[in-house]
Amino acid sequence: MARLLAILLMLALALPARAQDAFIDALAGLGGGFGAQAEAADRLGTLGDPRAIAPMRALSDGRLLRRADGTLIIRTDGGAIEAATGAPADATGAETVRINNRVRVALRGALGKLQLVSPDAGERLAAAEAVFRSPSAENVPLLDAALARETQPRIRERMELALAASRLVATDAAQKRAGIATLGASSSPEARAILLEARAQNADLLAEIEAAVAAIDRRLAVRRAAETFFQGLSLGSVLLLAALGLAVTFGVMGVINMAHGEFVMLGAYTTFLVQQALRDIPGLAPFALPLSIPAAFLVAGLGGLLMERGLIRHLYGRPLETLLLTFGVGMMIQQAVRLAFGAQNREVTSPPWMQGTLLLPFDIPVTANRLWILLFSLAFFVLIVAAIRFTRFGLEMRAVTQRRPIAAAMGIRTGRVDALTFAFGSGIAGIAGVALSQIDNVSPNLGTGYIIDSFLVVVFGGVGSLAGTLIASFGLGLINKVLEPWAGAVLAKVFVLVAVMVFIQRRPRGLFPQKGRAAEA
Amino acid sequence: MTDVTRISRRAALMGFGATLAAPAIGPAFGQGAPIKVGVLHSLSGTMAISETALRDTVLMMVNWINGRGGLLGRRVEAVVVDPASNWPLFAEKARELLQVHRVDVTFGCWTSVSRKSVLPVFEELNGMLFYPVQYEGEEESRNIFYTGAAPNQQAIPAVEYLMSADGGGARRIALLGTDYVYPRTTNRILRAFLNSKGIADADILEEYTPFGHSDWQGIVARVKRFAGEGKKTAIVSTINGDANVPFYRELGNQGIKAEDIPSVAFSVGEEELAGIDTRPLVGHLAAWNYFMSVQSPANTEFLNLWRAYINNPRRVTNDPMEATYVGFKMWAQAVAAAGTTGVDAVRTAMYGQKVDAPSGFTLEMHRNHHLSKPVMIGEVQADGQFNTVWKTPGPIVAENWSPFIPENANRRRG
Amino acid sequence: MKGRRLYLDGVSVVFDGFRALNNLALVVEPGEMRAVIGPNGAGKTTMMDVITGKTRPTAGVASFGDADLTRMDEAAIANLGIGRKFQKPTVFDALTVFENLELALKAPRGPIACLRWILSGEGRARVEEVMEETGLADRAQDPAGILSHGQRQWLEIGMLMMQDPELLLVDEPVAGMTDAETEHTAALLARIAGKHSVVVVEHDLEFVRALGCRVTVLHEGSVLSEGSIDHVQNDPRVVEVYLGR
Amino acid sequence: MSATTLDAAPSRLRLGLRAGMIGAVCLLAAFPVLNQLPETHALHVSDFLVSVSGKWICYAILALSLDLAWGYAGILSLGHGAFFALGGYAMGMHLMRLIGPRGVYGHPVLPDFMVFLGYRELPWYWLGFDSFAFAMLMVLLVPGMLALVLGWLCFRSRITGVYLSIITQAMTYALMLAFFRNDMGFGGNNGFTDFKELLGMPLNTGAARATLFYASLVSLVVCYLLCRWMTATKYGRVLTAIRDAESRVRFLGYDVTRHKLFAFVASAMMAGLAGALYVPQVGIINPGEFSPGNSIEAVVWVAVGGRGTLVGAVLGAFSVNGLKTWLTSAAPDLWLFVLGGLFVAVTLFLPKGLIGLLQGRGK
Repeated sequence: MARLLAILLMLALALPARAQDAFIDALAGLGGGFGAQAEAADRLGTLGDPRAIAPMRALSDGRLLRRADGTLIIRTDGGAIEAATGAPADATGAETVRINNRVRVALRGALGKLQLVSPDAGERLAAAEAVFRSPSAENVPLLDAALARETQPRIRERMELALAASRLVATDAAQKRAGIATLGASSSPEARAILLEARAQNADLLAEIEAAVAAIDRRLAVRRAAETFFQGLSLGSVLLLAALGLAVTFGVMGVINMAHGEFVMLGAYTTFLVQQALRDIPGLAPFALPLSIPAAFLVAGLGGLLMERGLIRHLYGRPLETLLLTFGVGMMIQQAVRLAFGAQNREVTSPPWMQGTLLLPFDIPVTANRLWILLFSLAFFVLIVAAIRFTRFGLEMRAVTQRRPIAAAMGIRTGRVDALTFAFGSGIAGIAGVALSQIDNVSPNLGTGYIIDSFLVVVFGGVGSLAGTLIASFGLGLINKVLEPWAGAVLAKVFVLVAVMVFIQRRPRGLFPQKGRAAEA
Repeated sequence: MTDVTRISRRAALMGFGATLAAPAIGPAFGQGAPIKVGVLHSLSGTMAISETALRDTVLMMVNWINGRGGLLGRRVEAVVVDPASNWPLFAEKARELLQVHRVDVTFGCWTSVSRKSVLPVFEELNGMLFYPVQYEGEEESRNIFYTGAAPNQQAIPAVEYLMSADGGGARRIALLGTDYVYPRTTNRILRAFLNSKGIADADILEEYTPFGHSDWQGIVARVKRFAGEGKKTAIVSTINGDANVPFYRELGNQGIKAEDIPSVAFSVGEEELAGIDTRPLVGHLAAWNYFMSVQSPANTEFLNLWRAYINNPRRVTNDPMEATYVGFKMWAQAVAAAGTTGVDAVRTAMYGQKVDAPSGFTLEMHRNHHLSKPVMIGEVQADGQFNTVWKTPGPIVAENWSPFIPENANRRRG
Repeated sequence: MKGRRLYLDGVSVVFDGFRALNNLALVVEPGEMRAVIGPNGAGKTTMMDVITGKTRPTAGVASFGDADLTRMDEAAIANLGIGRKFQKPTVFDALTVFENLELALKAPRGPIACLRWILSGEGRARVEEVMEETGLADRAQDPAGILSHGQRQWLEIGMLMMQDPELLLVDEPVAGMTDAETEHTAALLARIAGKHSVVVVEHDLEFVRALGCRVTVLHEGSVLSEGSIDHVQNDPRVVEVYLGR
Repeated sequence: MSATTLDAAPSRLRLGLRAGMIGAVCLLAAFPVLNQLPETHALHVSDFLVSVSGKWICYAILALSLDLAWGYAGILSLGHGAFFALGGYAMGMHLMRLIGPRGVYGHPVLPDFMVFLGYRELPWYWLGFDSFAFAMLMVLLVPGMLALVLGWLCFRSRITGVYLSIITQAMTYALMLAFFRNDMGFGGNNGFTDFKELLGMPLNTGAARATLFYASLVSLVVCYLLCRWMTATKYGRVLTAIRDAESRVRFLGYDVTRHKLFAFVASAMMAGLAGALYVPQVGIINPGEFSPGNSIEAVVWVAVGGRGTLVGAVLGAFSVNGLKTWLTSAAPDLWLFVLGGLFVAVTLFLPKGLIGLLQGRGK
């Protein structure tokens, strides 16, 4: 052991003497101050030595260590290696080398240059992206060479954009024109930014640049409309999830459950607990979120069952008094959670497939978590409608809510149906909590923020109509998001509230009123 | 001694700080009645999320000082009340602390409006309040000691950093904030400052959202467009507590990387990060006067005290907690120096009081009732901590009356 | 005062595609008593709703004297002199019998008028008179909520008497009553009928026969037959509707 | 009056209640006087108790107003806090104007928050508020007008019950969001604070507190008598009738919309008055007063006391708020359980509230 160490030490000492090349020289800079690090990264990128890839990646991932003598070491999964030679190294006493954003930008550009011809397609795409974002004249030959070998259209497209961006900062006017034309043919906001940035240096090409920007703007306008539409749908899906449980407990049963938001919150905390419990079980950890769905349904549903059997049961026919009762229960649940979990937010992580941005057809960017929640809300809606329409329980539920005495006379145990219906609605609220944990705080106050909107959605859609709830959520979501750019977030919301209030004056029973004489009673 | 510590702590945790029974007190303390410390932080409602940790910090300090034999030979006793994030209730509870419980000093408030609500009460009844949170300035009450940052101790250095080469050389700034007085005032100061640095109004975007705003899609998309105008852009966030989690999630999901559009936040500390997966946010910034990751003997002492008291490895420390800690120590020193807890005497003794703060600097209380503080810029790390990437060489004196607000020239003095 | 005539013509009411009334025509002369019969769903209650302003007709004319009923709300129609007794008696449970009748007494109906209202001796006498007539005098100070079903019916009829309407609409007044109660009710109605126009909706053909008035038979929202009780009972279309299916 | 043959037990109860009420009012009226006694005196009432009970009195007026709408007319407003807050804001605007050049920035007209938000002149809707009479008029008119418009729209469309409750809740929520906006010119989240004087009295003195206390107490008594008068007349019986069977009242020829509107507007004005008295006593008004939770709490006071009885509403406001004041200090971590449990228990076991408990014993 001691001999090995001695050899390593000797090697380390011998290195600077032996390797007089520029790589070693530049590498040392990565362990310096932020300014020196950025310069070193630039130099390493320009040198084109693939040996630089590993230390630069390590630096950007926080795995580059520095020993007291200045030697740089890369921490790997199993142990550590010398940054310069790749020889095994001893990391004891070495400190992590810190970086800042300036260094990150430099590293990204340099790594991009080095990885343009990487065998890994993902790396090449990232490299093209990185080079695109840091244009320089010296990238032109690199990109030309890379393009000559590249076969994948998606990467080629990105490389061509990067090439155009780099040509724009070249000296030759013809090259610049070609660059402007390529960028102008894209529909990328980044290309637009690069063009705008180039205006200052290229007074002679102003007309071409403006034309290219205008061309991009036309394409972006369509995409922007699509983005707004998606934002509206996404807000609508959140409203739908929050309101669905209420559409059952309030809309179908007529119970004003002010603790509805607390059931949503319980669902979110269940997600947190499931994630905690599965965190260290390798096979199950990725499934924490899907597994949370039934768990949250059970937890919130059980809460609802207890509340219905213990309390609400005694108050049927006095809907306004259930309001007071559930308000009190909500207070208690909230404080109980606060004492049990602390008042602070709890971290619920998103699985990798719910992170980042996805590109829909026509390059419309949507965030993954919101897309999943949107799809989930729709699927979930269909499931609930199917459950109510096609199952025995659903049939009994509809029978009891429409003509209680007759249902009872036909042998349906109405008390049991009431309890299960309420538990069902509460369970739905719990599932909403699982989804909301992916976009909002998991804190004791989580539910409070949704309760008023939920009631409004149900009333607007028409009490007792699930389809109304669906249309109302998406309608309100879309209106809100269309108004937001003009009115600002607050006024848009105020406007929506007022619009709903006025609408209810005109149609007191909502968009989809319940029909027939039963509704008049 | 340890008995007392344990009992008082348990009692405090049970929430009966006010009604602590006397018999547990041994002869270690003199005959005098206990010194009472009021704790006026919301334990329920929307602000509980931030304020409960400050309650814990004060209780920890009470514990600490009793462990050292109390103050002036007397035991120190905490009186905890819950103003429930309700501003008129803050005023009522402040009056109750001063008139019914006759506390000698109060540590409390987080939001500006809660401070504004209790200020007339403290002035009328000549109480003493330690306010531990960064705020918009434009205030100087003789009954309040402000241990958080004034705008020049946080906001201006942070923006200067963003505009520097290390910070990315931003030339376009998006000012995002929750719509209340702290962001409004801070952004007004920043706009004047940016203008003075040659940044035109066209390059400044100012957006306000309501408290607890959870749908950030539109605003983040707008910032992206704002950034796509060909100039290096940065975000300055004065978004308040609750709204930060959905904001950062949206930022991460829309792929805004710190390399492209760095953001610096003034209200996001370790507590807020504890609720977020910070891996997509590495490189985004926060400006404070203290980070939990600071290496200093005083911070080690602070962290050890905290860990021993709270006994929960997940609970972090943050800037307002440090400000509470520093304020409490300073008050204890001033009481010792004055030989009494009388508000007027302690106030006089407070001026010039120095404490070795966990931030690694020696902080001094000035006659403007504000602390001199160092400014630190920290980068979010994957583990939810901050890594200090820049800091001032020494503490900066607070300019609670900002020179960037022209009306301050007409201010009435005294 | 010259009596006014109730005039309905071409009245249709459509609920969500369902035609509750279909081109209905009905004329009730001043002072006339008219019985309206018909199977369930024939549109009897909807017709009452149209006359009293509860439901707006989709098409058609409804007038009382010169007043266009389709443009007025319930309160205005009530003040015009059209009173209605519901199938299910509706009285104000929290108020006493006396107070229920006092509310119905003809008097200014505005909020300010109600605030300044003092019951005159004449008014009190009228209330007491009606209580005597309906047999509720000894229950004057009892809340209406504790009355029996029959007593509630009589209280409601009493309230109609207090309103002193020119046209009275009565919906199944004897449903669910004992024979003795039915008799008492019939007597009460007969006493009112002398001074007013009355439209009675009933199922009970015996009761209708006892009224001895002109009868209108409704079916699927329009008039099927009209005439004396014997005439309609022998009308083959009526027989088919009542017995055929 | 028709009540000629009331049986003995409830009338004894009624007498007892009346005596209790008069006693309670006299006791309250004595608070500022007892406050002058030396602290060691057994009957001394602390400054804190005086100021906090002044606040409770304002809540009691709010509870009365809500009871008139809910307990008698059956209009369950979940937005009564909005009327309270609007009255408070009208008073707050007056108090802000009275600060004059004594603000931090020494501006002769503009309040501090306008100065640092960069206002050049007073917005038009602030004009006139320097006059006490005008401000008092607005204290009644602004909530009244809002109630008139909202009530007219809702009652005309026959929106009742739960629907009405949710609309009123949306109203107060929308107002809260709007008032939070700094651009509205009402001081945003901070609202108004740091008042100096009212009618020439510096507000931070015991004398001012005593005066405000008496003003509130007199207002409470006047509002109570007003409500009593309204509910004891035939108008009150019409309201009760509307509450129990709205459509039947229409067929009797009463214009239900007008009657409900009258009660709703009167109730909103009373709530506005309560807010106006509240603001100078607590020293702050901000958009938090519009928060839907506050309105629901007010409903809870009425329910706990016993809705449909005026004394019950007052009793509920005092007892719930008294309990809250005590518990937020005595059990800061647990008070929500006690209060929440109380609401549950009252709805389950005391549908007629605390007054029902008394009535049960009276019989």
